[in-house]
Amino acid sequence: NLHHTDVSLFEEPTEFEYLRKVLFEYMMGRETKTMAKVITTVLKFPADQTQKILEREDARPVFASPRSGIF
Amino acid sequence: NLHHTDVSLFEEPTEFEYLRKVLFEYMMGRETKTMAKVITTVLKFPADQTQKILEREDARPVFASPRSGIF
Amino acid sequence: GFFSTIFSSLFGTREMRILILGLDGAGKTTILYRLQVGEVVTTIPTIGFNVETVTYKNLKFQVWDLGGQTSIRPYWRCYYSNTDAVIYVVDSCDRDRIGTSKSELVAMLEEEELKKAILVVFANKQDMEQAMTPTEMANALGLPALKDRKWQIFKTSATKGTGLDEAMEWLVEALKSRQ
Amino acid sequence: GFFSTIFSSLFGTREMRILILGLDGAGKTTILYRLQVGEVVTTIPTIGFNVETVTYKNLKFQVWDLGGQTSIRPYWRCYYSNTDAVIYVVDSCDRDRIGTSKSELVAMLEEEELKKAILVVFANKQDMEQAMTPTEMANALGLPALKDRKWQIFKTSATKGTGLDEAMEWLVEALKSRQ
Ligand SMILES: Nc1nc2c(ncn2[C@@H]2O[C@H](COP(=O)(O)OP(=O)(O)OP(=O)(O)O)[C@@H](O)[C@H]2O)c(=O)[nH]1
Ligand SMILES: Nc1nc2c(ncn2[C@@H]2O[C@H](COP(=O)(O)OP(=O)(O)OP(=O)(O)O)[C@@H](O)[C@H]2O)c(=O)[nH]1
Ligand SMILES: [Mg+2]
Ligand SMILES: [Mg+2]
Repeated sequence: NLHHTDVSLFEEPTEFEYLRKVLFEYMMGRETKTMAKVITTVLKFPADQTQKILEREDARPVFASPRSGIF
Repeated sequence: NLHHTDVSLFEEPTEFEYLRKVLFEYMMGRETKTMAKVITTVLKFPADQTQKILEREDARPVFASPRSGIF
Repeated sequence: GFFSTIFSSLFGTREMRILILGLDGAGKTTILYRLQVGEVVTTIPTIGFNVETVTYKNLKFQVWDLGGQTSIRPYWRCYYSNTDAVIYVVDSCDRDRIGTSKSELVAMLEEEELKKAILVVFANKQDMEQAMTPTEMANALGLPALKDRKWQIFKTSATKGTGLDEAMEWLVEALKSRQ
Repeated sequence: GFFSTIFSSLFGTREMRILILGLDGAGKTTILYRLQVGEVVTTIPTIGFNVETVTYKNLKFQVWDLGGQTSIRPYWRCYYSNTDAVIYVVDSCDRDRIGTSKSELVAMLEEEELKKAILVVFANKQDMEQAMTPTEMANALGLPALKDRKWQIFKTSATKGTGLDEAMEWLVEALKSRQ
């Protein structure tokens, strides 16, 4: 079983760490709409998938996002 | 503004595509517990973060996961 | 969902979780859709997974077909939890990689989460001339040495559709008798 | 949350969304926590973001401090939606990169989502001897040429804590008069 080191996974280690940070916040349910935008951008999701994901974010119940403000 | 191509982001393009596929399913709310395990493994999340994420998955309301079976 | 789980358990038929594993190109995706829709579909290498509900003899299976390429094989283990059975697919003509196929199988069977899972090996692509026999393959994979494991091997051809019924019938019985 | 939003809008004070942007090392994180807890904290380069609620003159701000390193600057734009004001922080001693700072600022101000956002530039690290003057910096950034933009520049020192109050006071007034 071949394993990559963290650094070799992304050419730019900063971007890798950035993705992890943003994804962690997303997966913990915080600021999910904004985080979803970042994730789909960093990972270059195709436009149709990005749209589906963001539409789903808009339909999320408000209480699911503990820190949600006025988005 | 510097942009990487898809292929250079991950050393192994298959892994990159794999991550995108799994993340898309996760973000669409499908099989989220299993997808969360894959994501935290692919991105080598630290153990404490992985645990927090999986605990949160266990606490998710059942109806949030349309394809959920007997997990 | 919640109600279907209650309903199923009242009638003693909960949905079974099955994984289809094996090296890339073994025929996993072809098998999944053969089982689900009864047809040969055109496949591309699976980067990710396919998951489908398959009904067989009144039993409902949630069947996961995971991509088998080298770089994504390490992630198979993320799917092991709550698995009732593993269908392990081997290309019977791929003698060069039977060793790799064995070591992936051995690593898989060592996992705690799969301790109680039933193993069905599909010696696939039996329509080809150079195909290994099931006995040859069972030995190459080290199946006879397995301890505390309910297993069986079947010759199959996913494209011709042969052998799949027998294998699934055995699996259903094995799952029922396990309960 | 839902009730606080209703509550706020009844009283005409919805939570404002503010972004702190600028090149790496400009002092953004230092400023965020200076505003929030009134103290100088030890920072490390921000790979990701910090987001805090800051209350100032009875107004509640949700303040986002985004990492400024080159490789993650392209993602600033994912945070622009619904932003009321941008605090753009510049290291007044970093003459080598004032051109980069300008082009990032210009690119940012061209974004549709920030069309109505108020701009406050912090000419930071004014405690240092070689610091550019605010006039010098305003010209280097091309601020006088800005069209259809409410903006102002302030000299600040995040570590000494000077200039921040004046800047925030101006911002609060600008936000109020905009409503
Ligand atoms: N001759 C023959 N070819 C088969 C058989 N089963 C599958 N194939 C062919 O083998 C090739 C690979 O099949 P797939 O089902 O895509 O293989 P896979 O195991 O899903 O591969 P990965 O998704 O990469 O892990 C395809 O061209 C199939 O048509 C079979 O029983 N006999
Ligand atoms: N002398 C002086 N140093 C400052 C001032 N503000 C911040 N610094 C120092 O500048 C360094 C960088 O500050 P940060 O707040 O981490 O910078 P940042 O803009 O958040 O940088 P990134 O997170 O990489 O984008 C730290 O050592 C701070 O203590 C200031 O007004 N004067
Ligand atoms: Mg496949
Ligand atoms: Mg910072």
